[in-house]
Amino acid sequence: MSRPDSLPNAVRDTFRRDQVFSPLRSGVRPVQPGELDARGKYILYMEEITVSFDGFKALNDLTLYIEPGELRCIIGPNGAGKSTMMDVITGKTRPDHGTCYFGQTLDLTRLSETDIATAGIGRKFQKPTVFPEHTALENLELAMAGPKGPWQALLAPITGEQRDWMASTLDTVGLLAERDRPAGALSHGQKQWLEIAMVLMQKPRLLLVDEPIAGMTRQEVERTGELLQSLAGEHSVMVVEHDMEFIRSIANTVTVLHQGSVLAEGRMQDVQNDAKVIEVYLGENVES
Amino acid sequence: MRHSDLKTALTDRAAKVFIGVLFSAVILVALLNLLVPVDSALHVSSYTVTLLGKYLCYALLALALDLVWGFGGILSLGHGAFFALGGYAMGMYLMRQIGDRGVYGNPNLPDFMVFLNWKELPWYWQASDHFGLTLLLVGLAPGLLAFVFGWLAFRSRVTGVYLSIITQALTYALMLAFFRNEFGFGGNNGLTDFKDILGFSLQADSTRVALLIATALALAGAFVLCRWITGSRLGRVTLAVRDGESRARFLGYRTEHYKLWIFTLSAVLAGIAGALYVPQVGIINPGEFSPLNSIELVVWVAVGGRATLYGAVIGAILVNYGKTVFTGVMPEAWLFALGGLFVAVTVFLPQGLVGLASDLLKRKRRTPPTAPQTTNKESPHEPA
Amino acid sequence: MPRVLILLLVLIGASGLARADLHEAVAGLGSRSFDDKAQAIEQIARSGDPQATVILDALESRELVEDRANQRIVLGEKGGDGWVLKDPISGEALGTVGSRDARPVVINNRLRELIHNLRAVAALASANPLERRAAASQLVGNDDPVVLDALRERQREEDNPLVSGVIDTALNIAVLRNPDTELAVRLNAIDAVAGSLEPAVRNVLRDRFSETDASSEKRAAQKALASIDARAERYQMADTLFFGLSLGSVLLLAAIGLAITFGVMGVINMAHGELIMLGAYTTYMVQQIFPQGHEWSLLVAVPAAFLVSGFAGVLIERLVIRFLYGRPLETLLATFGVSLILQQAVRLIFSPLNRTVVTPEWMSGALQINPVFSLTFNRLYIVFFALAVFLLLQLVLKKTRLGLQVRAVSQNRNTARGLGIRRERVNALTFGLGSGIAGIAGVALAQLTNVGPNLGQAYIIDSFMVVVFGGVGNLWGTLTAAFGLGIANKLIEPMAGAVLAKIVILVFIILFIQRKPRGLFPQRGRAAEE
Amino acid sequence: MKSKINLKRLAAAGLACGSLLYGSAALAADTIKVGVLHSLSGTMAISESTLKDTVLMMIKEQNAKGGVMGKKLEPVVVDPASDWPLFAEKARQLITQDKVDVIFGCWTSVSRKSVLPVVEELNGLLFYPVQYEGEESSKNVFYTGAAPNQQAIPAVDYLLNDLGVKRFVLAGTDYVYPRTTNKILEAYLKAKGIKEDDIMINYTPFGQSDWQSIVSRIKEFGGEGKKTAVVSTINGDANVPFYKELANQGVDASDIPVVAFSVGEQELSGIDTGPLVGHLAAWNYFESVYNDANDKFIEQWHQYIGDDKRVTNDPMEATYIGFNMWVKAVEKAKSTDTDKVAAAMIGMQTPNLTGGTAVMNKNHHLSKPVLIGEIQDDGQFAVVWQTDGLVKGDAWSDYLPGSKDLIADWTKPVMCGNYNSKTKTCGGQAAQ
Repeated sequence: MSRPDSLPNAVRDTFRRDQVFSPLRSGVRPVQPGELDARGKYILYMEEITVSFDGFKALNDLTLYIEPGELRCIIGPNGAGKSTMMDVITGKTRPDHGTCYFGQTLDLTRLSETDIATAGIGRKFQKPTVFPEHTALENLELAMAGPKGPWQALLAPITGEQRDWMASTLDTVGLLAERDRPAGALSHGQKQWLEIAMVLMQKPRLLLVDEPIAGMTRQEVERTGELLQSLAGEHSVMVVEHDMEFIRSIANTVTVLHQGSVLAEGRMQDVQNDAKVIEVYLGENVES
Repeated sequence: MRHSDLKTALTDRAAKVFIGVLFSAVILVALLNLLVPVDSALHVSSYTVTLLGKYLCYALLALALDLVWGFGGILSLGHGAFFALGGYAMGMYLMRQIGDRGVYGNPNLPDFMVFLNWKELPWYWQASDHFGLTLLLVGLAPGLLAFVFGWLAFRSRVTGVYLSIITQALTYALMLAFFRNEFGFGGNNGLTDFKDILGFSLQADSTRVALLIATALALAGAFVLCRWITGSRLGRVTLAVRDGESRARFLGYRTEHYKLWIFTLSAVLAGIAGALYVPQVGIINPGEFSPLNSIELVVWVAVGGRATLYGAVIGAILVNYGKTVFTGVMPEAWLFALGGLFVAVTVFLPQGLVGLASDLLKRKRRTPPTAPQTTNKESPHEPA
Repeated sequence: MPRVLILLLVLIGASGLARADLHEAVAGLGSRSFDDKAQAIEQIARSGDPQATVILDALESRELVEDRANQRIVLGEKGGDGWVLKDPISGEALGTVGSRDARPVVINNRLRELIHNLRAVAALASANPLERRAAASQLVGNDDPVVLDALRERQREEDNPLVSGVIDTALNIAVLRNPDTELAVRLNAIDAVAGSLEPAVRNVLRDRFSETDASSEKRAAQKALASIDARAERYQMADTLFFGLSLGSVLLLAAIGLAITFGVMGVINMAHGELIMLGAYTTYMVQQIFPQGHEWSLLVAVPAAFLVSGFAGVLIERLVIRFLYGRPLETLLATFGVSLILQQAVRLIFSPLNRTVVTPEWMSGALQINPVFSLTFNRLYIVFFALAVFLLLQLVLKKTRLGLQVRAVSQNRNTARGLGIRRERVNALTFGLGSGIAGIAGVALAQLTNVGPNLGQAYIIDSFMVVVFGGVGNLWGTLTAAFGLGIANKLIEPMAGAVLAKIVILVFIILFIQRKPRGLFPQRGRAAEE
Repeated sequence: MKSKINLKRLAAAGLACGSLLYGSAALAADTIKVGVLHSLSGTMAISESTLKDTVLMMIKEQNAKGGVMGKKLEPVVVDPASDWPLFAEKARQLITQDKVDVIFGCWTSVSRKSVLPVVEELNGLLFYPVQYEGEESSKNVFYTGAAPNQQAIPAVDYLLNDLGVKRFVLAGTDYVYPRTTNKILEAYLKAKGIKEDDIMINYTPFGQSDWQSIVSRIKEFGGEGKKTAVVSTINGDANVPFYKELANQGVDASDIPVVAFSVGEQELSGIDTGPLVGHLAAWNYFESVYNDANDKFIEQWHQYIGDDKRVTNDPMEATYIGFNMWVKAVEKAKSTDTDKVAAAMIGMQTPNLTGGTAVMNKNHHLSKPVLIGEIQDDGQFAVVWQTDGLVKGDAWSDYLPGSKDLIADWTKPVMCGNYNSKTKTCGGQAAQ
């Protein structure tokens, strides 16, 4: 049971502009699909991001850039801030300081999750989050890029083209046979795949993939690796993973997070030999 | 994957059965009431007609709640408020229909306003002289309240328990407000002593039967509408919002729009239920806003079974039938029965009676083929 | 003026009436007319007989009865199934009669006041300065010349400044009320009373202000009035604040148990109000068990109520809630069912009628700080009691093993299990703790309101509002919210009336939750956001 | 979806509906059925369940005497559960399904208003035993409780004349009974020369539990030099905290007496009355009234309920009178037919419990004595004043502008509940 941070803080919190009734907010309008301006060198700019929970700094002055089409792996021990970083990018958590831009114009710290998704960021969660009562196919239908308002949902039928697309995506992840099973009944690995398929249906520019291979068989792992690599180029992909072997098999550039900031960044073998990295993280893991 | 349009919703088998049962019951009752002589053993009294009408209103209300709770995952503890608002809108019309037949014989003002020394009709009563405007108001009043409330709440991402509690606060605040005589809705006594509707006497059997049929039509219409919506992509998104709101947001859905949409629609349906309820029971007063009523309503849906639509209807009718029987036969036991029902259903029957029935049916149907399979897979010692 | 006469006679202790007259006077109390009775009281007082005080005391405490069989007025004491009768003058026992065969002599407010004034005049001579002061206060504003004489006489001997201050005020009011006193004397009197907050002073000054022709007196009266009004207003503000604190403490008591069950465990316990009700009924039962112990039975009632409600809470947890963890909305429904069952059970066991809970002497009345500002004892104690319960709870949560486990479980259910905490036991005990505190709240509420089956319902919505407004899972938030809402309610009430005040507060909370969905002091961190 | 299952489920539901159609409508011709329509659960159970017991006690006694017209009385008890629409439904059930000949029931005005259209439509007979705001007279209802002129006006007269009160606080719960009573009193007080400034009106919600500010304002209002009294129409549960607050803030009956119209012996049984001695109540009956009829009634009650501590109160007396009158009227009319009984009721006399006789007037209201009692420390009232004779209940108040020309007269040729004596017409609703 925590004490209040102190009354003045609470008062200030209460009158924060960004939590005020939405109409009082200024300058925020829904993002339109295709609004992303990706002409710069990077597609994602995270600069000096700090997030703290009750005094604990989950992210501490984190700066990270992602290039278009890049496949970036993020590693780090538990509590290094990997998931929080993804939360910041997807709008789930607001940073206390720092800026986070998607492309040249979209300030992610001011956009809602919905807008961020519409702008072209897709996320696969650490724990597979599919809709258990919907069938695999319906899950894809839900994820499919396109107008997402209630009226369209009620009145616009699914076109044959869209059907084919869903089927082929299911096929890509090997779930075509399971198309009419409720997602809740799929195995853990299948759910992982289904979620990746859902992210694909969103046609994102940037994919955030959090621990994609947990619960997968060796074969599945291999296929996941291939899939991620094939996605890079057209999409930017950011993968968070613990499995060093997997990282090594797919990684081009690796970023090591530690205590909420970047400890090292570079090619896998460079990072692996970095003394600091070995000390905090790899030292114990590489052996095991 | 289905994408049901209105036509499939209508021809869908469940809808057919539902409408079939509903109308055969209602028409049977209507005929037995109107055509069979009073002293015949087959005569259905107008008491039963109004009672049935009341149950159907409750069923419609339960259906409305099932839409937001079962499909949208929004447990509203304030749906009684929308019901009551619709009821008041209709009650105001019926009040105006009294004309100069009130006890004070004032042609311009309802009795309670004469009594309070009001000189003229307040502006918000103006629409109630016209039946058409009243119908509009029946939908608009609860719809608008739900829209504004939902717009604020869903944008601010008030969810789960918090939402339930503030909806409760909403209906509680409305109850206190309507209790106030200055508010212009008759205070504690509410609106009563209605004479006729559209020129037909409310005390005539034929009017009662007509109201019953109107209620059945509304219920059937709402049922088809709800089937259509829940069968469409909108329904699937709503379910997705229920099961994983934040996931749905990450997929690019403005979940608050979906919730608002369904919440408002549900409020309008509740308002219609209220409007049909008032002429049949003959009174509307602030007691309808009582938080207790709204919670009881939730139990009807829970008893019947959530997210099935017909479960809500069955639950509402069964619980209220039970109430009618119990409060007559053993009044002291009614609260025990109701309380026990709350506990039993939530603890033992999370899917309600409908869920129980379908489990039983499933087991019956599937036992022979599945039994050997399970014994193969599972421990062979376990009894089947 | 007969009253003057009797007072005079009482004062000088004159005794001249024969016993026969006393007999006649006592018989006169049997009259149906209150005027006759007043006259009889005068006669009795005038008799100077030592029995006179006994008779008048009995009259006031309804122990002077009319024997319906022979219409005699006698002393009667309620005993067993009827009255034990005694002769009022000789004290001789007259046997017993059934409870409806004798009836108390009826007196009304006028007679009661007459007796009080008689007693007050006598009490001016008391050895206890507090009694003297109370007697003098009672006589403030009384312009009976005999009373004034008695006051003047007392004033000459009075050495206690407090008592003499009150007597001064009383005498000065009399001076101001007398139109024949000289201007200078009146101006002096105005000066002397200018600091007093007695309503009688204000009234007399107002009268002087409007009636006097002398401009100097008008000015003096106006000035004195202005200063009195200004002071009175300040005290009124303090009064309102106290009312707010007191309402806040009631809200705090009602909500704090919920802050545990809802805030820490995530259980929406709609039966919380009924657990409060159980506490209140426990208070009643304890008073039934110790019919003579009204003064201290509350001390027994507090732990008893904690145990009763706590035990009920543990039962509810074991029988219902443990099946529903992680499904807060379902706990809402199930516990609502439990609340209906508890209510109806109480209705069957104790009948739907309200039960009387006697307020002990030390909780009655008010701490009279001055004539316009007093703090009622029961409210005052409840404010302290609420704070004590709050602090105790903080202590339990911070310092005991249970508290540690509770916090561990509340923060992370799964990790706690990993740490070897027996979750089942902790859940049951936590729920029991929250419920027990609800029971304690019931003891306090029994002092303020009805003890009946509907007691709990009156508080359940308010309690939820407080917890949600304060921020779930945060006891300090609950404290702030309770007092904040209490004071806000009392500030709005004089302007808008009680009903609107309540609506305003509810609407405020609804809007506030839109703005800060997690209340005033939200729990932060990733865990809280899931 | 699994629509095959739906079919069966829905068919089952249909069956359940069907079983509703024919409820219990057995008709036993050798008994006279008496409907009892009082809440046994919910918020009003506290007051109403006592009246249910009273009716049952009276029926038992009557049956012991041989019933009515040689037929036994058979009570039909239903529970409208403090739910106002349910009152209407249950009334309809009693009359059409259970075929009762008379209903004793209702407490709150809203419950009566809810039942009223039903008994009028079905030509039933309702005995309503509670003091109420008046402004109503129905062909099918007999009002055996007090009208405002049988409670409020005499009480205020007592305050004005006997206590010399010059300032009045009219405090009530915000609903129709206090509103009407206070309006009548306001008009009456002004007619008696009390200035507007000397009348304070305050309304509180149902179940108000925090009276600090209001009592403090009453204290302040009463501290301005003029003798002040509170006229309380505060309802039910709110009274206990109100009186507790009065006692604690030291508002003594000799400074500011409170006269209440809704506080009787039963309400006091939930309060420690020690600090309230001297506050007043106005009723047509007090348990403490000494006479043989009352003694007998109390004893009978204690025996019936099996508890010597249970008190009696005014609505019980009203039930007693209403029941006895109905029995006499049935015997006089030699029928239980509503119209015949209603005609026989008018002019009917039965003894009341305060040593006099109750008379049913043409307006379906009773003539009753008015008593004022002071609260005693044993939870009883001591009568300090009473009217010399009987006061005739007024259906329509003379002090309200809307109703001063209205009268109710249910005898020929008027036969109207709201007859305008100026225009000589019968108001809309009751037109025959």
